[in-house]
Amino acid sequence: MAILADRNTRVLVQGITGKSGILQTRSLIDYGTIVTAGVTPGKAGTTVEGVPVFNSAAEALERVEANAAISFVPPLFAKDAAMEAMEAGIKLIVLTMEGIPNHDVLDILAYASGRGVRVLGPGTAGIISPGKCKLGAHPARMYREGKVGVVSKSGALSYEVSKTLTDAGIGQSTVVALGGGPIWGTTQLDVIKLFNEDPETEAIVLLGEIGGGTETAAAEYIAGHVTKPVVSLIVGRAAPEGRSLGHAGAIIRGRAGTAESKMKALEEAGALVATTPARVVELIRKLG
Amino acid sequence: MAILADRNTRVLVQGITGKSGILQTRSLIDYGTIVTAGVTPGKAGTTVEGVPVFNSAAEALERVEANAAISFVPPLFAKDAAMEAMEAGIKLIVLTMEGIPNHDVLDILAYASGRGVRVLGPGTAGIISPGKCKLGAHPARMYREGKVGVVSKSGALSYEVSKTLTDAGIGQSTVVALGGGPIWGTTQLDVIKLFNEDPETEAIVLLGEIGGGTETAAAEYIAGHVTKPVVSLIVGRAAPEGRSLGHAGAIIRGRAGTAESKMKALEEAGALVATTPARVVELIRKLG
Amino acid sequence: MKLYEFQGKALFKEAGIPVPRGVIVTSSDSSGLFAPSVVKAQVLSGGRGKAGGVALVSTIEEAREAADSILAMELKGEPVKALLVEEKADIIREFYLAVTFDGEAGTPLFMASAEGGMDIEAVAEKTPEKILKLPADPLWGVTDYKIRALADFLGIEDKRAFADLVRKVWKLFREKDAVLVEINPLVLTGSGLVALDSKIEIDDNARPRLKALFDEKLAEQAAITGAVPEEDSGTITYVPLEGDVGLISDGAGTGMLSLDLIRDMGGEAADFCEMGGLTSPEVMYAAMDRVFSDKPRIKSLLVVLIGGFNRMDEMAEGITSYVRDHKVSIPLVVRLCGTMEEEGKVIMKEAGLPVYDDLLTAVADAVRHSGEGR
Amino acid sequence: MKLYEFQGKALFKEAGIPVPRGVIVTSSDSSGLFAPSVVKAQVLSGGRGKAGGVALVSTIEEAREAADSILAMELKGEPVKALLVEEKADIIREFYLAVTFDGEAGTPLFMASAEGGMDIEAVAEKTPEKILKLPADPLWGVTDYKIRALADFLGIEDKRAFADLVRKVWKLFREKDAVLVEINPLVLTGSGLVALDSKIEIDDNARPRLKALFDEKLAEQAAITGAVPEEDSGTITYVPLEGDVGLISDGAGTGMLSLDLIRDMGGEAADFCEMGGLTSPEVMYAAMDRVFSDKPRIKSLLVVLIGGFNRMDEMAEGITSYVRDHKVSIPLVVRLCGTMEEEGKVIMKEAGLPVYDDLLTAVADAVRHSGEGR
Repeated sequence: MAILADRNTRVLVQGITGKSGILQTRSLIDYGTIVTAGVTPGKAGTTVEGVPVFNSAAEALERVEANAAISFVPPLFAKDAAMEAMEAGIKLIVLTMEGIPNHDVLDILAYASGRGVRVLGPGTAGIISPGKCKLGAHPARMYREGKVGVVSKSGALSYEVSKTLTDAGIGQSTVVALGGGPIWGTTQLDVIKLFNEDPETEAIVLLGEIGGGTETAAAEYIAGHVTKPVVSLIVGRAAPEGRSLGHAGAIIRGRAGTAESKMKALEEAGALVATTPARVVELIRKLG
Repeated sequence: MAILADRNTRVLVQGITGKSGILQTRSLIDYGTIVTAGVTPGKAGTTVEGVPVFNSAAEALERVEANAAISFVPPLFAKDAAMEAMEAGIKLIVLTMEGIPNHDVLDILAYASGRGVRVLGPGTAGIISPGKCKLGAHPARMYREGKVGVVSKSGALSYEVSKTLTDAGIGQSTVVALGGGPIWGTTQLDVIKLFNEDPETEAIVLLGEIGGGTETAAAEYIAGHVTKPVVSLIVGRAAPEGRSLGHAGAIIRGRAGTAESKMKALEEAGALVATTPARVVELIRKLG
Repeated sequence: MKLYEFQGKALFKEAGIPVPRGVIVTSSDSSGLFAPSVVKAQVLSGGRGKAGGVALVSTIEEAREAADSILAMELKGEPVKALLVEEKADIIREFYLAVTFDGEAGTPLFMASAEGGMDIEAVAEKTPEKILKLPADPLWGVTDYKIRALADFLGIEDKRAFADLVRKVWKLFREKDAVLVEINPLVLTGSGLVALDSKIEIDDNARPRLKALFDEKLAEQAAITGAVPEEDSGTITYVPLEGDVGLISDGAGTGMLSLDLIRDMGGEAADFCEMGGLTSPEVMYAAMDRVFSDKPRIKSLLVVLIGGFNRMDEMAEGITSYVRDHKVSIPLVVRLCGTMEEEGKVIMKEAGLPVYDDLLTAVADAVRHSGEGR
Repeated sequence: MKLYEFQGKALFKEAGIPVPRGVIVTSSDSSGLFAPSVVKAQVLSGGRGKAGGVALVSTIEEAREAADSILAMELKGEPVKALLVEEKADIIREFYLAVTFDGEAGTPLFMASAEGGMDIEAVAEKTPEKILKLPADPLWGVTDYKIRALADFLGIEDKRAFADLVRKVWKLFREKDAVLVEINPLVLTGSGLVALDSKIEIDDNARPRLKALFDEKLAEQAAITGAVPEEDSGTITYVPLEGDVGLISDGAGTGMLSLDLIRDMGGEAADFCEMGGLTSPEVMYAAMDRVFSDKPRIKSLLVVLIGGFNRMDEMAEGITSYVRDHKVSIPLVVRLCGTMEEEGKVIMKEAGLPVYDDLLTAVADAVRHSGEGR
């Protein structure tokens, strides 16, 4: 099974004829992801890496099957593209771009919530279910098929920890990056719920960072509902107080958002707490 | 069971302190409907027929339980009240008032569809599940508990036919009036699907009228999916062509919307076709 | 409220939607006439072009002749009282563009066709694939991808100008509570897109919140037709018919059923008068007044009442006070049941008026009385 | 882009939100000074009242003195360069009103409190029940029932004026791509509601579509601070720190992890510089330039790269061209892996630069080098 993306995923690439669109489409196809269509207005009839390009998502879905969209559309056009995909019937949208105006993100999420659409991102590295489907930036070589589910706000941190796991011979069921912006469509909690219900996932790695309260919300859920072992790594212990370090979410808001408070909440919820990727591997190993 | 309203229905009355609100609340309670709260902004703390009044739906739902709302709010304020009820978590809204601006109705339906809310009306006489719950104008004495489901756009026509059934000793599972406006939240088709799945309903009476295509859409569904007997009565056979007779939907648009074309479509779909309420009773009787 | 072409175009102009320069004239002597121009009858019904209500003129003499001849016309029963005289457009292509709503789906709806200028209903019937119907979310409205879809379907190249126009049409639709904004034809000229005609209908339900607009447009209409601006008629629907059995009901469904039954029993209704499901003694009174004023020669009056939200005591009050105030000499057949039925029956009885319980019997008696009265 | 109070108030005024009459002055000699008045430091940070940045003055002499003294201040590191001199308001009640968004819930959020004028963060911490947080749908915005809920919570009687103000605040929030519109305090005076302060932040992501607004406001800010208007900085986040290990990463998560590991290993980072997940040789080059310009005395530079969307060949190009163009004399510790890793390693090797695979080893070496350099 894996979560969110698997062998049944059929991908529509929005903004497929741009530089990132072409490069990433190549990388998805190389991995074995089934890309059925691309969309760039005005480019219907062309192909990118063998994938047919359509003028609109609606047009694409009349001709091919797709159940997920990944968007490389420039930030100011991202909202229109996302709504187009949702209206055409897509139920999973991966927004890779950073820099989408926040009000546009709010609009996208409102539109999505009314239509039962899951939005990942914006600014996300996406999803990889090793050996099954790659729907995002994850560098293929750093992953191998297995039973550990990984969720992270940061893409790079998810690569880093997955690479360490893979190097140690520990595979992943699915690795999900949520995106670095101040607003997210899918939260840590959402993904942890999915991992908890996924029969192929046996342990969960939660990668968090300072700022905000989503890891604490996840901790509350873990304490009450999660039956699988959870290993966590919260970064930003050495970050200066009250300074924004990239992710707008990573601003310390009172004591609640410090690395310490999150590690404490997770520990109390029964999660194992690591401070380095190597330690994450050790803790996973100890689980058996 | 019955459909839409039953013994588990807990009703919030919006606009409870107005003339219609008071009269209808009395009539619902007299029938045995469980009315848990009323809302009129600025009237919190008072009661109407023993029902506590709150300033807002959100306030009401913090204090009491309710899973359906019936609105007697004046037309220009109906949209705000409906959105308030939906945001507070109500999943069934009965809009009794006529004269709500059409754009407001469009807004209400868009808001509802994004939240999985069923809207009945506007301009509807509502629902009665005889012996269980009355959520609308239906005059109690004209109904008795039984196994015939009745759906009608017109309230008065639903009373008329139900009264004829009741006088003949034939009871109803639920009677639903959809409302007379040019836009409806719930269609004949929606209700027929519910009746088809309701174990307490053994036969369905579809009351239709000239104009529009909803009876024809229902006929298509009946042909393909409905396993229960359907008896239909389409009014407006004697109506002059191209003249609006009250319901804005009742304008003949091409041949598709004539009484004859609808009767034909229903007959071909396997429904029994009557031209008077008395004949409806005869046909139901013949079913056994 | 349906608007005349010139009224719709005033709204277009205000909204920034390009229209040809034009003037309204009400006589062929008007100094406003000019040539070359297009002289167009201002009527609320459609199909005026086929009926000769539009003339292309090259000289001022032709303009006067056309004005004279069109002002003498009656189009679908509507006498022509005003003309819109407009500059000719250098038409390259003609489109159809409208926004309305699909009541059965419950959503706003764009409609577009490259077969503009034609009878769009004929296009819809014969070649429905030539009309694009695009539902819209009421709040999100016209997103860029919908505009691209419309432009692609119409084969419009200047997408920017088209997008601007579509957004303005949508804004007008929403802000003026329109139930229809139709441009047929929308034309492409050497200087861009121009709305060559306008058909706008404003939702009467929105009258209380668009009072100034209604007042202005109804006053303009009254100035042209000479009729007094229509009052907000409330919930009563009145349609005059050809027969002699007067008919009043408190629901469209039972009204139509009664109409059918009258015919089935050999009678013919004089009217269709429906009061809506939540009425009052005053509305009942007004409904009787409406029927008797318009159809003083009816042979019987059938009143079909079945009260849900409306109260039978109030209906009986309305009927009895009308009878008290006017000399009603024809048979009154009142079927009355439902909410507050007992109270209503008492009031009727005190006034010496009969009440029926069964609809079929009531209809039969009304039809019988109409036969007797002949 | 954070706006100064006076800039926010200009937007309020434009939006029809009442503000006190006021003038901007940049010296105590200004003819704009008047009394009685309130003299307020214009700074982007908060808490200026407690720090003495606001003075109530009764005479023009007091106004000059206050201006002199406040213009000599530095508030949270920010030198005061301008003052807003405003009429005093006859305050009856003070409220807090803001609209922002809740990133974790993904919705706009209204916040209101009757404890206006106070340190709202202290209120939030100590008596959270005194703040009403009301989520809003981005498109539906402030429906009437939400306005009633806010007014009831605040105990405001003139609901009509309040509704008007809240709708204008919402419109400003949406149309100006604001991430925060805060009025603290919003005051009730004898003549109605007045925004006595303003805190507005505009979304930098919206800069391309609000170019005129950004240009105008940044030019105003530059005129006051004397600094050149900031260029759109792209995706680079740069935060100077106190240590001597320079740090650049292509992700905030790995950047923070590296920061933690540097400290764990006994070092201290000189900065936090994060390039975002989709960068280019130019961004890599600019990031190195940023660190070396701001921190010329660092002892080593740790570059942590793990490529997903970004390409390691491009990163290597950026690094090697920076090294080619500048004399980099300190140890460069580059951990590079991911997309186009081989190509990147070849480029680094050709330039004679070492590459690391393992993060812990890289951090350890960078910290060691910084120790050696001391």
